[in-house]
Amino acid sequence: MEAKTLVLGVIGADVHAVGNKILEIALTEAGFNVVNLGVLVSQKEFVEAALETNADAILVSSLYGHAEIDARGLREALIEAGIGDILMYIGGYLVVGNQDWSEVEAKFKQLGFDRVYPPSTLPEDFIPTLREDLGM
Amino acid sequence: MEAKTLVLGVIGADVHAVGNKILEIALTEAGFNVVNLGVLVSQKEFVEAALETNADAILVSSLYGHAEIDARGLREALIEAGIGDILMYIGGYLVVGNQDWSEVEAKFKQLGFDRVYPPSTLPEDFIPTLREDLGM
Amino acid sequence: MGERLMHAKLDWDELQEERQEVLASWPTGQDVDLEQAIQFHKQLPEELNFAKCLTQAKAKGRTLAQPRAGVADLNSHLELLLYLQDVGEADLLPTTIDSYTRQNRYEEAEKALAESVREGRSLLNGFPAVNHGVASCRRLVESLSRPLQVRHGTPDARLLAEITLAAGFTAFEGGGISYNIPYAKRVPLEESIRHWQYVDRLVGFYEEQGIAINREPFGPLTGTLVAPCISHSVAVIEAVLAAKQGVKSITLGYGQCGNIVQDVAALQTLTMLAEEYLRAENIYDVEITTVFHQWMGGFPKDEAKAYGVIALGSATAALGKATKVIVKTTHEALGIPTKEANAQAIRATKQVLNMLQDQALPENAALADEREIILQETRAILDKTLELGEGDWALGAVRAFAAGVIDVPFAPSSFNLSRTMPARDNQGAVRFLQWGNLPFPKEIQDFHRAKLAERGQAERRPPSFQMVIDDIYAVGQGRLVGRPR
Amino acid sequence: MGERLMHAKLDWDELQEERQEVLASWPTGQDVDLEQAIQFHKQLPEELNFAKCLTQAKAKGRTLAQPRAGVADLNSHLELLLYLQDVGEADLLPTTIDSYTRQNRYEEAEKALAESVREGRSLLNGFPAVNHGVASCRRLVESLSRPLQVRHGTPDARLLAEITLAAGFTAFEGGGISYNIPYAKRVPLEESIRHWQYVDRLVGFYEEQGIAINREPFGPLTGTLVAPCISHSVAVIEAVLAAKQGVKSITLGYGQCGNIVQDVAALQTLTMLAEEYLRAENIYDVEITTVFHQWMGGFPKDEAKAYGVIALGSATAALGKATKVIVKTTHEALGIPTKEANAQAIRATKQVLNMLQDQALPENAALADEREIILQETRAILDKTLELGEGDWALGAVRAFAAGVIDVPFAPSSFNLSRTMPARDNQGAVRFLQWGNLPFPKEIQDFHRAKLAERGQAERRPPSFQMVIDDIYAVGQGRLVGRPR
Ligand code: B12
Ligand code: B12
Repeated sequence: MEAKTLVLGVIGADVHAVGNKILEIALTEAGFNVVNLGVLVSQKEFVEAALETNADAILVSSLYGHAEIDARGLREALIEAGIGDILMYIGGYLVVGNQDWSEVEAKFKQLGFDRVYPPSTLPEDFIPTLREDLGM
Repeated sequence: MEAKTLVLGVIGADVHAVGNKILEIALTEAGFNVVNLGVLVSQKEFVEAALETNADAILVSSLYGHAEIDARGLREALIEAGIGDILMYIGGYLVVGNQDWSEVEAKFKQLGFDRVYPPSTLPEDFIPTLREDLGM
Repeated sequence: MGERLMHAKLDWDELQEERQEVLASWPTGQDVDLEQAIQFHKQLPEELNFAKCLTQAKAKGRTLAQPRAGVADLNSHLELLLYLQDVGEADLLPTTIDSYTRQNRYEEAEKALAESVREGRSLLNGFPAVNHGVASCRRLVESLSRPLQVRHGTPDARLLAEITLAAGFTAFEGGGISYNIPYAKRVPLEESIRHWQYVDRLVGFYEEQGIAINREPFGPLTGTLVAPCISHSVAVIEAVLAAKQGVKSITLGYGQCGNIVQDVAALQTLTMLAEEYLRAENIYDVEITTVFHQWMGGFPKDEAKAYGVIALGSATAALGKATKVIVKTTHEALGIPTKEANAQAIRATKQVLNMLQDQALPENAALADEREIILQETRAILDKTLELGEGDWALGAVRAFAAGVIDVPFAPSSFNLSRTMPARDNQGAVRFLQWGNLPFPKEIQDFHRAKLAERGQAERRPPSFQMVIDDIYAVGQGRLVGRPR
Repeated sequence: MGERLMHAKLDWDELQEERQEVLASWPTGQDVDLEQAIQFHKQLPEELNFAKCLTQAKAKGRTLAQPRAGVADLNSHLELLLYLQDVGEADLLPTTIDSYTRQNRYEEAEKALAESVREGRSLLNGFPAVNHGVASCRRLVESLSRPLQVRHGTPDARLLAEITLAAGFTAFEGGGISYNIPYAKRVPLEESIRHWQYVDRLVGFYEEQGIAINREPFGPLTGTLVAPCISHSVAVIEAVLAAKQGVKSITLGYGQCGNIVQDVAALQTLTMLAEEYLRAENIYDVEITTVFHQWMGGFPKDEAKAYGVIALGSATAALGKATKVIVKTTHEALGIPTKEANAQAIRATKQVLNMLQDQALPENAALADEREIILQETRAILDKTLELGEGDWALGAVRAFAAGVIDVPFAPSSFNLSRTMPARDNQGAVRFLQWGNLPFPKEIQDFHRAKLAERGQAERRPPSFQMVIDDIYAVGQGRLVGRPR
């Protein structure tokens, strides 16, 4: 079976680099083909990278609290680019402060994310689900 | 003016001695004639000491949580001894755990104490009131 | 009893008469069956044996965390301990005994227990183990996966020991001095020491049957500015007394004073001194471990500040490589803690212990000096004690207290001379403002005088009793040294 | 700009054109009036001057506590700071700037600010000071009774500095390296260093007018296993760069690594190295103070355990006699803290600082060895940097990063070579598994190899990248060294 391609990156003005590096390592070890855009990634960069690499999924990180602003419109931009049904996850500290998780999750599902992960999610916590969602 | 006499002691099976020693010092410095019974004082000892020394007030300490059992009936014993209207204070950690203070206060007023003081009461917090209550 | 107190192993057969009396003093005593108890202990897994857990921790250089906890009713008490084990991550478990039981007032405990059950809240400040009896206590041992210790403050703990050890408890706190002087007013030391020889002999009997039982003299005494030499003297005497009766696993305690160098020096010298004096008695087969008590004096009311005190104690315990640490809670200045507060304090403690698990306070000159002071002071006290006892530690202890050669500050006991007055020096170490009759050589006296003069100078006031009062309130008010405001 | 970067004092008159451009880059820039700002600063009482408070603390040997805090809206921000001052007992106050402002994205900040006010909750992770402007920022200074510092992470902070200093802030965090390498991806160092020369020159101008302003390079960098030699090298270079522009009060920072001896050695060598390299530049009139950052990596989620981490950092800061400590909170692993959590963490911190106020880690051999290692490593890096710069610190810094002579682990910047790999040794000190191009002499290389081999042996696995990953998660999982389970 061919390796699935993932686009990985930290969205917006966010520079938290450590989790991103660890995710790259863990996902590569898990057999994915990882296109890591690093930190400070704009919506445009996510869309272009997904198009160019014919990616199977986009994994968005946001640690610094601005995700609800930064991620607005990303699904729409993907639709516009013709890859509107690509699998899309988001994880990290998605809002400012410690808010009720079910509300946060609902907010980001609303924004078009297929799965939403809370802080401190370990690679082993979501990789099995990712495989499943990608039909692996 | 003649010095007022206070009977001081830690009631019941309670051995907390430090606050008792500090109270003795502070009250003596404040000009009272202090009869300190120390720790592990029974109701009987309180009544006898008050009678013998013709005391103006009884100051009961209880730190270890059993005051509601230990102090039951003390007012009645004083009445029986003919000094039922002696001024009587209690202070310390009066119940087990950290319970609502207004309930604790009510409980001990009910038991016949004129004033009830919460944990960490400093000498300067109650000595002025004590003077007032003794008409000094 | 009746015979004169002396430092000699009690004869087990001769003790049987006294044992029958003790067991008859409250109905639950009848259920003590030593043979059956030994059988029960024998089938307990190693992880449930307190002494063995301490041996392991000592070998690995780890510090274990143990809370205090006890409520009146059996089910509530079990629930509490399960919570501290599972949510609190405690390494070792306690059963704290209520204050009526500590004074052998089982009738009062019985009434308060009944009332507690009726009202659905604990009116007792601990678990009345004697009233509950062997079978109920054993339910605790069988339901928990950490070893259990009895923690109390009982001058005459003979019946309590009989019942809890028969139930399967594998550790028992206290001693003839440390559970008398801070915990009683009119109990003669002759009496309490003799009663604790009984307890130690009972433990010795279990040891003879191959059952390891840990014994722990109560280190912190009054918990209030107790200088290391005082608590070390009591600890060493109780260790020697216990070992004589056949005790093999002894944990010596010390309550945090607050100056890290003094505290670490105290932990280090505690083992050194105990081994030294045991060797002098030709005792070589006793394992000494240590317990560090997080700050035992008045606490800040603010829970956040209390966390600071707790964590600092944990750090000191780890840097001093104590075998275990007794955990306070953020409710210390509020009342007996809820189980949640208790569990939180254990977790905060464990985070610090774990982070410092591979670190110790590096050897240094200040530490060596402090050790030397403690060694000299303690040896002066102990040697004078043995001299007073004409070679007999039990008699020596009684006479030393009478003479003020050992003198515990702020103790309620009338058998304590109460002539010493401790105060902090300018670095927060506990020194003596007045040493009363402590048999200190001149250099040591000069040392204390100089240390307090130094503080006096820094504070522009002569060393005086006001410093002591300020020091007593200081930690509760957010600092260590009670400086003038 | 346009001219080549160099380590020389910017000419104030020549700078005016650039200043006008900067001030014109966002409408609020127009309100900066230096003359009026100087007047305002002149009438501020001493207790509101950050630099003076630090000088005093250093003289007394005290450690001050400072939180992080910032929300979008002015009134909420003021309320937050008042709370931290009054309920939190903070000695020094911050204003943490939001991440859009940090990237000069004032439009986005404006929108999020408006939305925050509408929704009644902060959608920004900090206070957008540029958007608020001089008058609003001044309201903070006028309403508080502790000095205020701007804390951010901005590669180009020229406008932010103009506005906040004009408003009466007396301290400004950041630097051309420390606010670029961990905080940006594609900003060339030439650019950020030049922009920070501007900020430092502006501070120098205030100093020329008799206004003391404190500057603080950001010590912890990526906050993740940053060995002292790396952060010290950056700190010293930024100190030298700042001093050249006329800065007189510099606070150098270091983020807790977790091994107490290494941490205290790091604090001690930080001042030694800065003074050494300033002297070499013939600069003698700069006051160096230090700031210790409580653990900057991933935190435990459990608040009780987080208290343990916070208190251990406080204890280390006090034992190392840092001039101030930056306080984390028990919400660190949950999100931006509530004001209550923030205040609690400051109070826990202060309890520890106060209790250790008269104590320091005693001098000892392990500490001296650790100092020696840090001194040798840092000097190797700094001397090579100056060599690469042909005597010019600014150029040297740019070239050193390009060559990997300075190399910050886990940095997002593409101008960082990223060839080093740190890992803890068997006592938890941060060492190098791979030192990339760090110009370490052979003995130092052998030292790191030996230290990691020792850990490998203890863990029965060869030193490898898995150790690094384990170490990154370790504190969050309740320990310091990421041992295999
Ligand atoms: C280290 C750190 C920093 C470093 C980062 C250095 C660098 N360039 O990488 C520095 C000091 C520079 C920094 C700066 C800031 N930080 Co910061 N930082 C942290 C800290 C302590 C650890 C982060 C980390 O490295 N963790 C270790 C890695 C391995 O874990 P991780 O990042 O969480 O990633 C894992 C998971 O989340 C998950 N994951 C991540 N992404 C995704 C995506 C998907 C799809 C999935 C399934 C999973 C997943 O997998 C990763 C691997 O296990 C956290 C708090 C904490 N966690 O304890 C705060 C934290 C993230 N920072 C925070 C903030 C606010 C900031 C600042 C704005 C400063 C401020 N106001 O305090 C700036 C932001 C600058 C910017 N523009 O981005 C906040 C965010 C708050 C919020 N959202 O409410 C936090 C939570 C701290 C706090 N409680 O205030 N920070
Ligand atoms: C030191 C101490 C001990 C020492 C006492 C040594 C001794 N013999 O004196 C030791 C270690 C032996 C000890 C034992 C026990 N203790 Co204790 N102890 C403390 C501690 C830490 C400090 C007490 C102290 O000395 N404070 C300093 C003095 C100056 O203050 P104070 O005693 O509060 O007295 C002042 C005021 O309260 C006030 N005051 C006192 N009486 C009165 C009376 C009046 C009329 C007024 C107006 C004011 C007033 O003025 C005093 C001077 O300022 C407190 C907790 C704390 N406060 O931090 C627990 C505490 C009092 N102990 C407690 C308990 C339960 C016990 C034990 C039962 C053991 C256990 N289960 O943990 C045993 C009891 C033994 C017995 N039979 O009494 C509990 C009581 C809990 C409750 N009521 O809910 C406390 C609160 C700890 C806790 N949170 O669990 N303890």
